[in-house]
Amino acid sequence: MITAAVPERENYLNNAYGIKSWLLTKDHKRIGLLYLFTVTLFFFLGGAFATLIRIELLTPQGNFVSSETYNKLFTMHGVAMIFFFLIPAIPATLGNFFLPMMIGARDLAFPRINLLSWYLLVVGGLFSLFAMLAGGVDTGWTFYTPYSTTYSNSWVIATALGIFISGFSSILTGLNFIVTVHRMRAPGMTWMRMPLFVWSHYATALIQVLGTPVIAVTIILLFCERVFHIGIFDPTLGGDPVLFQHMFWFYSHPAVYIMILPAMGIVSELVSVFSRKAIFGYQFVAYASMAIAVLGFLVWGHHLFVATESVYSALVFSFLSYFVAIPSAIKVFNWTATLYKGSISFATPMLYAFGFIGLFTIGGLTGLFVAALGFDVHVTDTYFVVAHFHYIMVGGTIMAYLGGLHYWWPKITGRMYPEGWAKLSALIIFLGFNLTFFPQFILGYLGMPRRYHVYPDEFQVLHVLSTAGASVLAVGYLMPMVYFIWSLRYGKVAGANPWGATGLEWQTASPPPVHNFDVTPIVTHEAYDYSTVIGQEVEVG
Amino acid sequence: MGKLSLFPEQASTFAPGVDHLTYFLLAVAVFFTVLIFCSIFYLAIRYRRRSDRELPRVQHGGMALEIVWSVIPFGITMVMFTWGASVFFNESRPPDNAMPLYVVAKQWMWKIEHMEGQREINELHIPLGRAVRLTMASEDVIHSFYVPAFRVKQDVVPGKYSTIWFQPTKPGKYHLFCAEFCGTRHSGMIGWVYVMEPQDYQRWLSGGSPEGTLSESGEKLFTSLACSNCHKADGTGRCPSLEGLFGKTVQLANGAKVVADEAYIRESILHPAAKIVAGYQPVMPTFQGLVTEDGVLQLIEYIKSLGPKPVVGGGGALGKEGETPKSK
Amino acid sequence: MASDAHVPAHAHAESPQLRVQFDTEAQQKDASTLGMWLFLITEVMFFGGMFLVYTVYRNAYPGIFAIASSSLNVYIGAANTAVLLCSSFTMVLAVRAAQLGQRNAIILFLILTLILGGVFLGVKAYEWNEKFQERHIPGSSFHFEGMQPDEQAHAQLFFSLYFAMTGLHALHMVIGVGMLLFLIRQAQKGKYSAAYMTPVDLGGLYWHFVDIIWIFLFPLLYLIDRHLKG
Amino acid sequence: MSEHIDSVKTYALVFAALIAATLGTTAVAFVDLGPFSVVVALAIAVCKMLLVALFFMHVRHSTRLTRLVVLGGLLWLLILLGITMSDILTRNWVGVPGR
Repeated sequence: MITAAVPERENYLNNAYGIKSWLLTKDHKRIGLLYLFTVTLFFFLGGAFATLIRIELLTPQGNFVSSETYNKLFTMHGVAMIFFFLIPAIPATLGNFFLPMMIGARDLAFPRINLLSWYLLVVGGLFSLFAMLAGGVDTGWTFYTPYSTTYSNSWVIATALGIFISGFSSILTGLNFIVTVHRMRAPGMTWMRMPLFVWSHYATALIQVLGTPVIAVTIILLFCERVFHIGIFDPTLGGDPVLFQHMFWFYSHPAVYIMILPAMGIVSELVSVFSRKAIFGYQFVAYASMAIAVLGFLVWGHHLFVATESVYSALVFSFLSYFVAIPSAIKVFNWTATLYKGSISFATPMLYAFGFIGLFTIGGLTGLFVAALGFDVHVTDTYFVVAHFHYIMVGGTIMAYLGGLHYWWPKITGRMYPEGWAKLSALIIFLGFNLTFFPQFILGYLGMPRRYHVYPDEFQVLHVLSTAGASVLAVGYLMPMVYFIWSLRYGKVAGANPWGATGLEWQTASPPPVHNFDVTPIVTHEAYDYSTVIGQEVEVG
Repeated sequence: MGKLSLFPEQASTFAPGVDHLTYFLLAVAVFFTVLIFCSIFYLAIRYRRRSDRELPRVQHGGMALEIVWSVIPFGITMVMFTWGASVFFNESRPPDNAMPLYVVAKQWMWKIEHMEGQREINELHIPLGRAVRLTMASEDVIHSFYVPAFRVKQDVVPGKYSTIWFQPTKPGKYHLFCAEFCGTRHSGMIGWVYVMEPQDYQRWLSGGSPEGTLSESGEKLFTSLACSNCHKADGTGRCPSLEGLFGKTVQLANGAKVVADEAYIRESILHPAAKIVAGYQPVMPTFQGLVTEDGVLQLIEYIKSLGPKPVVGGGGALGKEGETPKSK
Repeated sequence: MASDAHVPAHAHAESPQLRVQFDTEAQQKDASTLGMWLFLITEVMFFGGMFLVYTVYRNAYPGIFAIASSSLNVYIGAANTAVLLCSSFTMVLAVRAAQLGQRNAIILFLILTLILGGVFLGVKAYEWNEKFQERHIPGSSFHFEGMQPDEQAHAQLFFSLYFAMTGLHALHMVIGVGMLLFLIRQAQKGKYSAAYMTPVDLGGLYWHFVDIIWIFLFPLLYLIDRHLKG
Repeated sequence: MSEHIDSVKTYALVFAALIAATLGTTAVAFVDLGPFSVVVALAIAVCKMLLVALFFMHVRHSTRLTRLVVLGGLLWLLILLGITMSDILTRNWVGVPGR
């Protein structure tokens, strides 16, 4: 009834129909949606594993599933969430969709490679999915040797191959982004005029390109050792299992920044748009992204403090780890300062941004805890670490991802989401999240090791609280799923720029035309200059 | 459901130090969390949008402000680093007079061997107030020795020794966990650490050790593996004498020097060709697969007992008979 | 920079090679070259992981690595290195021919490169076969004459790395051969000219990169303390 | 962007240098230089790499961005090797096994 009258303008969604028009598309926007669909599947798959884990942990006796099953559940939760949800989530969906638009390009530099990346993720995902259905894998997502190479009787190879293949998806996405940012910017789009979302994706792409190949070769060596028993990391042949950990974390620690940097980019956009004010200290926020990307490569050894790493090495890694804290702190302070004398709207994306800043602050500060050597010895491999990284990954990345999804939903689909429901779900997610993960900090400090199927009685109260929180969180996550789908048909039709935002993506129709812009935009202003959109200036405060 | 507490028990000399560090970290974290939460609440409500046409003034970032909020947090983090590092450094170096114990981890149990010959599985009895040093080996995958009440944790990696030490300060029964995922029954690889009053410990020790002290077991093994055929005490054998070896610096055939510590002896038993003593031929076969990690530890203890220095310094009143070096 | 706001969004019909997302051919070439270099950097990190493992184990077992290395035929290795360098030389001449728009020369030099690459792979296969016969293949049947059983394990580590490194290098060569076949075919169709030769250029970058990897593999694998053998 | 087309002579000289370096590194391997034999072998390999990169891969004529990419890649390789080795080489410095 809302849709009827006006004949629809041609856009990227209605210019072609049929399954082939999607599976063979080279349009970055359609590929972004393919990714959205894929990672959402993996999100709910990983979520289902998490649910089973939380149910099991309601009682200390381990009487819901067997040990084997439990070990597989937390492994597959980790694999699905990290490699097939968190890493591609923001860059490959929202980044793919909006990075070219934000710099005024018609597409990414290599659209066919972009499509190939998606296929690689799908193929990698199928491998891992096959492993999960065929019997699962029980090594933990970290695949530490020699357990993974010699002792595990589960589907290590299929899972590892899946991760290997999806790694190339990540590499190619990063490569595409870097070239696009260097070579495809519209006239006038200087580096210092780029939206911070683009900056953070550029930094992310650097990590993807420089880090991912190392996990690829590590997996190849793991594969050779498990299949041919040639003993690269095998201690009985004089190999060094800790070397595997070095190589694994050389990628997997920076990978944490692959997950959080794009989220920071989204939050920078949201805070600016919904304060209607240029981000405070734009250059500092931009350079902070780059600093995090570079410094993130120097700190991986802080995962090895008790893994027989040398004492001196541990000291250096602890020292360097604190350097990453500074650019992160700069970002948080600048976001907060942007609010000062702004014009703050409480639209749903902004609520998510607030949630992000708060939870990321807690996650980041507890990161300082675990970087302190004496403290880390006690809490590493306990629930404290689990809580810490869930505050970053779930409280940070997923909050920002949902915020970004709400923010750009009108641009992607041309429809508004229902504001009331969205606010409610944001609130539920925030409360459910804290109830789930805050008790885990205490559990960890009390000494509850992670990956425990059966645990001592005294930890039960906190586990029950955590499981209660998880059920709230699950409701919170299902709600957007429902109302987003609902809005596709019944949502209010969105204009080109419903938020009064300045980004180039808002200067074109919603949904955008096939090549994004009818006329290549020419950029004459800094990012976040709201006088171009709002017109008159009114003193606030 | 057991009782809920917010802080774990403090039962070692490390625990108060780690907890003090925690209080500091917690104070900083609470301060900044409250600061950020309150600022957001206050600013968001104070400057809420009142009209859709509102356009705030452009503010240019302040260099001074950026420097302030980079430098101050950096200073605080450096305090964290230094404090954490000093706690860690203490945890790394066992005192010379620490009581040695051996731990072999395997799927899914902790095997503990006392010098006096007592063996325990998933239980560790130690005397109150005495520094204890564990030398740990793994027979299969990576495990991690973790006693929350002592605030200590150390991975046990197959193929090499790792060390952990602590000094209990409170009698009682404390959790021992495996903290590194090690397979199906990882969560079953748990046990108890019993900290006993010295006299109780003495009584427990004398409760019987059917197989003699650890070094006696090592000696039996040494003989049964025919090591003594070549490693003759007077140095006339085809292989170097082991008398007085432990703790000494050994000159190797390739010109390098190495201190004869646990790791060196273990390597020499399992990979004899890796480090050849100057003046000898690489004739020793490997004992990999012939000796278990327990056996290697017994052999090491036997070699230690051959001197030159007493195995345990500052002996005190405890466990004398096991610690007196054999004189042969 | 506010000249006329009417840069048409679809001004690319004139040149068949210009893709829709680019404005000019120079932009397209720049983008492709940058993309190739970034790809090569990922390759550096990929092989870098293996160089790391090599460094760690050579540092741990220098003597055994020297003995194991001396079982490789250094003359064959050196000759094969020369073959590969030759192929790089012919490749760069092919690129040069493309820059000058000499179509026949492109084809000629690409074919020469292809042949030399094939020779390299053939020699490699011969060497592997030799190793296979000597039972130097890592695994349960591995055996290296004149070594203590525990040294066998460390020698096996050397050969694990030897096969992993040369194997992945050879895989890159095979991919390179496929790429050359594609380039030759396109060149025969007359696709490349002085104005448009990006694929040849990029193919050259890849081929030289694979050459550089071998430049490091050769001394690291074949030339450890050769003097010991006398 | 102007293409630089090097002469065949340049390429031939570079090629000759590469072959000479290959022969050199092989010959030097048979000389006992103690710990320096690795250093020499790697130094020659680095020289060969530079020749190939600068001339055959045209880094000599390329943009600053390309050079930055190359240097960045090498720097990251050094980070991977250097920092990992800094752990491996300092193990047991405190004289406590596993530390």
